[in-house]
Amino acid sequence: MITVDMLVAFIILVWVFVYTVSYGVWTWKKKNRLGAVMIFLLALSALALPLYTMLFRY
Amino acid sequence: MKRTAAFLLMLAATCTLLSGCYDGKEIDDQTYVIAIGLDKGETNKLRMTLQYAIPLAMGSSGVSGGGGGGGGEGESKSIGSMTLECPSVYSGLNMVNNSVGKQVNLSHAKVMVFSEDLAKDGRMVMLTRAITRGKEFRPNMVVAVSRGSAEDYLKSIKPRQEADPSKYYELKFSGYKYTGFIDQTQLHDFFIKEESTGAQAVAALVGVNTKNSTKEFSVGESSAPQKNRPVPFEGDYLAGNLPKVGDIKGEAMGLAVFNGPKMVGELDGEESTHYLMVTGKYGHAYVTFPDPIKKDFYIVVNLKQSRRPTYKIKLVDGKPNIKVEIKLEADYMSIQSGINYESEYNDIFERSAEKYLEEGIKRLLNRTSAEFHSDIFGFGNQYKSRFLTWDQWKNFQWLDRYKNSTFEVAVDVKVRRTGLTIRNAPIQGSEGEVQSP
Amino acid sequence: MLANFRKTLARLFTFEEPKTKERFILKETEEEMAEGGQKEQDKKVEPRKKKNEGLQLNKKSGENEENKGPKPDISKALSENMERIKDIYSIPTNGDAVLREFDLVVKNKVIPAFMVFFDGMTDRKVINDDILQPLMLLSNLDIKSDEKSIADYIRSHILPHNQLKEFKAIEQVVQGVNFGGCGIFIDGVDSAFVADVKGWEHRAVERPNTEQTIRGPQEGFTELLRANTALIRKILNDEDLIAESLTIGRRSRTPCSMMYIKDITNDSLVKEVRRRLKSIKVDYLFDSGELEQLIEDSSFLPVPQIMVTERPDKAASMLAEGKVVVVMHGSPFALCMPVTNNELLHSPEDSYVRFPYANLLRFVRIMGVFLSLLLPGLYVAITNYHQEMIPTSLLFAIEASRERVPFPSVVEILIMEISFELIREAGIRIPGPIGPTLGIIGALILGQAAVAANIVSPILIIIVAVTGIGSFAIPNFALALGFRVLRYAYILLGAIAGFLGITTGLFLQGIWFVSEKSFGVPYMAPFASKTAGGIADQFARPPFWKQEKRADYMNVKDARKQPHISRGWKSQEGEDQKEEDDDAGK
Amino acid sequence: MQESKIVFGKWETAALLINALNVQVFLNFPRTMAERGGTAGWILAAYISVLAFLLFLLISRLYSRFEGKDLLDLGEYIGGSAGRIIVGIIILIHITFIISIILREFAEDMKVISLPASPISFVILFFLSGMIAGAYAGIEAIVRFHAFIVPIILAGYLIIIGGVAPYYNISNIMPILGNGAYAIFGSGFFRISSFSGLIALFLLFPFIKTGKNFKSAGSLAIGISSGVLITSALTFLLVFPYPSAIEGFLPIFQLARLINYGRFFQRVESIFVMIWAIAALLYLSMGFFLIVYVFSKTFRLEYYRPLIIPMAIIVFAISLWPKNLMSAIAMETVYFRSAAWAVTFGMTLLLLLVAGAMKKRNHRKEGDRK
Repeated sequence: MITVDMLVAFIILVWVFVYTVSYGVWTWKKKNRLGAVMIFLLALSALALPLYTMLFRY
Repeated sequence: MKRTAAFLLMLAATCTLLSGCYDGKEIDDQTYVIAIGLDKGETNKLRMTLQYAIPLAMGSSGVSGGGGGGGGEGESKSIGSMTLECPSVYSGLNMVNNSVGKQVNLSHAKVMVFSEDLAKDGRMVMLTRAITRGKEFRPNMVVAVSRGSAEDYLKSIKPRQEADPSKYYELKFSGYKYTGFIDQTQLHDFFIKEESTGAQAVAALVGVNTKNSTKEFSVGESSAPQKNRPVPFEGDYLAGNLPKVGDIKGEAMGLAVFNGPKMVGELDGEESTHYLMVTGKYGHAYVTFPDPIKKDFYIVVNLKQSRRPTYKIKLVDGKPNIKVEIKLEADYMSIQSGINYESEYNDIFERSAEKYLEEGIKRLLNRTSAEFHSDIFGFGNQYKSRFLTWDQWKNFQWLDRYKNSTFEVAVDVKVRRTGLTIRNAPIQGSEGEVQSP
Repeated sequence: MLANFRKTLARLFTFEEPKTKERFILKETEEEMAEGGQKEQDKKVEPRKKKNEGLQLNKKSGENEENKGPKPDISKALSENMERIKDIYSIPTNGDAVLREFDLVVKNKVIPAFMVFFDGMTDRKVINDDILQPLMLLSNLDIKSDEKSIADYIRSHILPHNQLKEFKAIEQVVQGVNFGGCGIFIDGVDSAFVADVKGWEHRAVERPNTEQTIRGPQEGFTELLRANTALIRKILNDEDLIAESLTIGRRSRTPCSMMYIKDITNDSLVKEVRRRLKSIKVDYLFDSGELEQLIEDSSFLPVPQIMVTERPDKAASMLAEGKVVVVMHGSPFALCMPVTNNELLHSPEDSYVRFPYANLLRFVRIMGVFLSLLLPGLYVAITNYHQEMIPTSLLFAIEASRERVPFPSVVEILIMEISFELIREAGIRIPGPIGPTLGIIGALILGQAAVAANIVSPILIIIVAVTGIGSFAIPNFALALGFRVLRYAYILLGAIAGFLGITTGLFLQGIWFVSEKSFGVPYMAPFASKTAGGIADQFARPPFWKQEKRADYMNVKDARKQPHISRGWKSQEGEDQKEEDDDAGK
Repeated sequence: MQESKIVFGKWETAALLINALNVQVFLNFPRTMAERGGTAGWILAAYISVLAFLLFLLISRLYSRFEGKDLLDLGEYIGGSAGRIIVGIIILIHITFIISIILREFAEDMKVISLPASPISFVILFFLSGMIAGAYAGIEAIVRFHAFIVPIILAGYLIIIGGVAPYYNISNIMPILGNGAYAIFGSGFFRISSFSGLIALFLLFPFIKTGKNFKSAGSLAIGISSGVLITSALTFLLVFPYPSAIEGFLPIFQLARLINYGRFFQRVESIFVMIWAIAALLYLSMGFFLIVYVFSKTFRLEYYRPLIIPMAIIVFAISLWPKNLMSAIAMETVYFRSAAWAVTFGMTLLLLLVAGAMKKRNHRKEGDRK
């Protein structure tokens, strides 16, 4: 079941994801490949972990 | 900047969605229970009596109406009560909430009274253990055992001097500091002693005095006959037995003694005083002593505990031998015989008072070990320091050994002050000096 | 439009490299860096610093820029100048601009001249007696000397006025005239004189209105720049006190004075204040309140980062502590910077009364801050979440008094707080004679009637009243305003989550305040980023003779205010001497 | 990192560490001590304090040759980038889990104490907002705020343990050796994890600069916190006799509930809620900053601030993992309080020893070359 606050939370999550990825892209352009990859991972987990908790644990 | 602002906005949005002041409850949306009484139920496990305050009737603040004060004969409008039968305390609260408009809140409950039969079959201890989990029950709430039903006791309380009924309970149960007839047995203490391996619990004893006229008074109700006293002293009563009539029927006097989960006996007022002296919690009180020179006369002193008592415990043939030393101070309050105890016979009085107290205390100590098998004084906790590890102590089984204990008591009484009188002059009459009869 | 929108969207969602700004940090002075101690002799060794031009008090704003000012553009032809002046001041239309033509005789030559000034801003008598009269009459006298130019001759012989300046640029003349000067143009001279004949109406020195003390000087600043600087100088009497002149405002050219004590104040601080003041580009400035907002570090921090004072003695003591004071023409409030949160709680009276009482005052004030900030929030939190905390009798009293009130306690307290703010605001705006009636209305309507009508509970009136009193106990008006704003946040937080909400609020506020700086000094200075003597000297107050050092966080050049033994009579004379020597030798 | 210009003094560092080490007192440190040591829980606390102090002395001696270097720099010294990244990831995982679990525990405690009807995520959000604000403001603000607040927290703590003085009963801590010498001095050794908060010091060395400050701040912090830890265990055991002591949850709260002086001054435990909420906020924001800082330093990122929000979301999600309060407590006590020493002390010592040996060898090589 999707409620309004879940929707808001989802929007925030997507926003944070996009923002973090853009920081990763910026880092990539600065020739810090490893750092960029780690930021992408971070962004992914910041999206996936709460979604997992939201959808399956509760 | 824009981004931060937008993020904050979003966060605020989630917060408002999430929030809603989940726990906020207005004071005036709740009713505050000040005393809880628990009895054995007829149709269910428990019969619970809740006594709650009705602040509007207290006539406080500038609020008009309510009327306060006035009230009918013997009726106090500032408290209401409700009795119901329920399977457990919390389910009972739920049931009460169906009829009381405001939500019941226990965080200001001052006293919890259990009926004697609940205490005797061990249910009381189970119940107290169960409720300590709840945050609303305060650890310094007083736990008391009622002789007879707790419901009757709570219904008999109609405080009229106190605008705020909770004050009645608070003052009454801290009164042991100047009466010595009960102990302020807080839930925390009770609970800890129940689980302790070196002490057993007591609880204050309360009761309802049913006498309606002075004609109903009788010596037989007191414990004086067992103590071979022609006339009962002030401490020779249990709650509910006092020869007294008046507005306030509820009384608190004496202690209920527990052995493990079960209540095994009662101590009367005098024994409670002795209990307090042995444990060192005795404050000060008026105590009556028989006159050592002239029989049938009494000397009343204001007795104080000057130092904490000391204990010497040793093991004789596996049996504990316990030596208690108690130091007391006294001020003369009244000397009926007119003998000059202040100056000439002070020593005589002191020795006789010491002997009198020693006998009483020894009687109490023997009673606890032989009759109750219950170390309510916590001698075990004193003896604990002889052991190095917990397992050794536990295997020693103190509580089991206590019933074989022998006791020695040494009381030291020192008269310090004599009140306003420093010596008695004889009374003059037509026959010259009148010797006291 | 669409592109713009996309750009905004992109900025919202993506990372941008932040622009790194170097934050100004108050650096330690060289001596302090080299060695902790401070030398008493510094004063004598001083002039290693670059020469300061601002030494004289009576120095006009224009002079500073005289050398590098605009090119000389005053023509030798008087008519040309007159045309330009008329053009600049729109003379026939402009009623208060006076242009007076006259002739003067120099060395038997009749020279036409004119003067321009604003009626009302100038002193008529001075113009008549000291300018017009000598020019028109005395110029006939035979003077035995042979000056080369007429201008020099006039300046050195004819005009007996004490403040006379000569400008080559018409712009500077106009400035002088705008500021109450009298411009004199003479035919054949390619420069003009500006005589200072200011004579506008102004308030005399009065008692300070907003910061009253029982003990201590009773003078307050006025709207005149020079009077204000003089009031400060009168107290300090120190030749090292510098009053640097600056003008702010592209159109208003408001004169300001930046004051500091040369051998106490940290140079980098002076430089930073000067930099900020000079960089300001606005048209007009009306009060130092506007100037404050232009130079403060953070506009969003609810509490002031610059101390505003109406008292010359306070400003002087700030200077003596090594701070910079900016006085602006037209404002009776001087700005002292930097300032810490703690110092805003100090009142000048703290130093004037004896120390036990001063400490009591300080303590009471801290209580005032806590009450005004937290009390309503705590009330809401306790009554909604932590009822067990209230003593039982009080609880029942509150319950009884709230029983007939229809609102939740948050709404109740907001109603009262807002009406209290209304009374306060109305009380300031209300015309003088009916002022007292407002008090009656407030007390009667809100105190009595609201309770009688069961709109609020009586206990709440007490809460709001105590809060109000608490906020009045804060000596700095702006600080009290800041806390008044924050109070509402605490009410809401207390209503949402009780003590947890309030604690989170305190934490956020703390982190915020702690990370702020006022002119390079940490805002919570003596406590957060702990400095020596924070509690003893700054928070509490030791006896006056024990206040030996200036605040550590100011990084002043001369840390010592007084020698270790400041009361000579207490010790033997010889010892005294020795002590001083020791200090010097350190 | 532009932050490395920031230097803070001895007291600030010590305050940070004091809070980091003592925050567990508000959770269940006294209870775990009682559980392990029985009536001698306080001796156990004293024992691990002494051990921690000795270990710290050893570490600070070894550290003297690497002044101003944190663990990541040491890792880099030993194994280049790879070394730094390995060390960084270990520390990251360690701190992230500790912070998440402690966040959950504090939120659960708060919920039990004063907000029983609120959902747990609502309570966590309050703490999370503090953490985010703290990390945004940076280590300088966090440290300064510590210097300001820690004395207040200590004062509040002293009021609690002083306020329950009427309930003290010396016989409660008898028999003196409690669960026996082995339980205290043998298996009790691993309780040294209680001092695992010291890792903050090893990570913040670049901000402290001098080895002298490092040593004195560390010693001061260990001194004061061992005082607090010992008194907390001692007071708790003095008031609650041994078998009852291990029943209760939130020991210090239980103590605060008992405080009563007269009819007026009682039931004040809610005031102390403020003290431990602010201690928790300080600790969490410090730990959270470390997470973000270590992440950005490990991967040589230029800015750490963009990482705050995603990292906060991750911490939030992890903190919701434990199914209930009991499993959160179990995770804290079992995993981290008994294994955390391996990271704080074990890894640090290992790194220092290897780096020291390498330095010596390099030195000798250089000498040979000469």
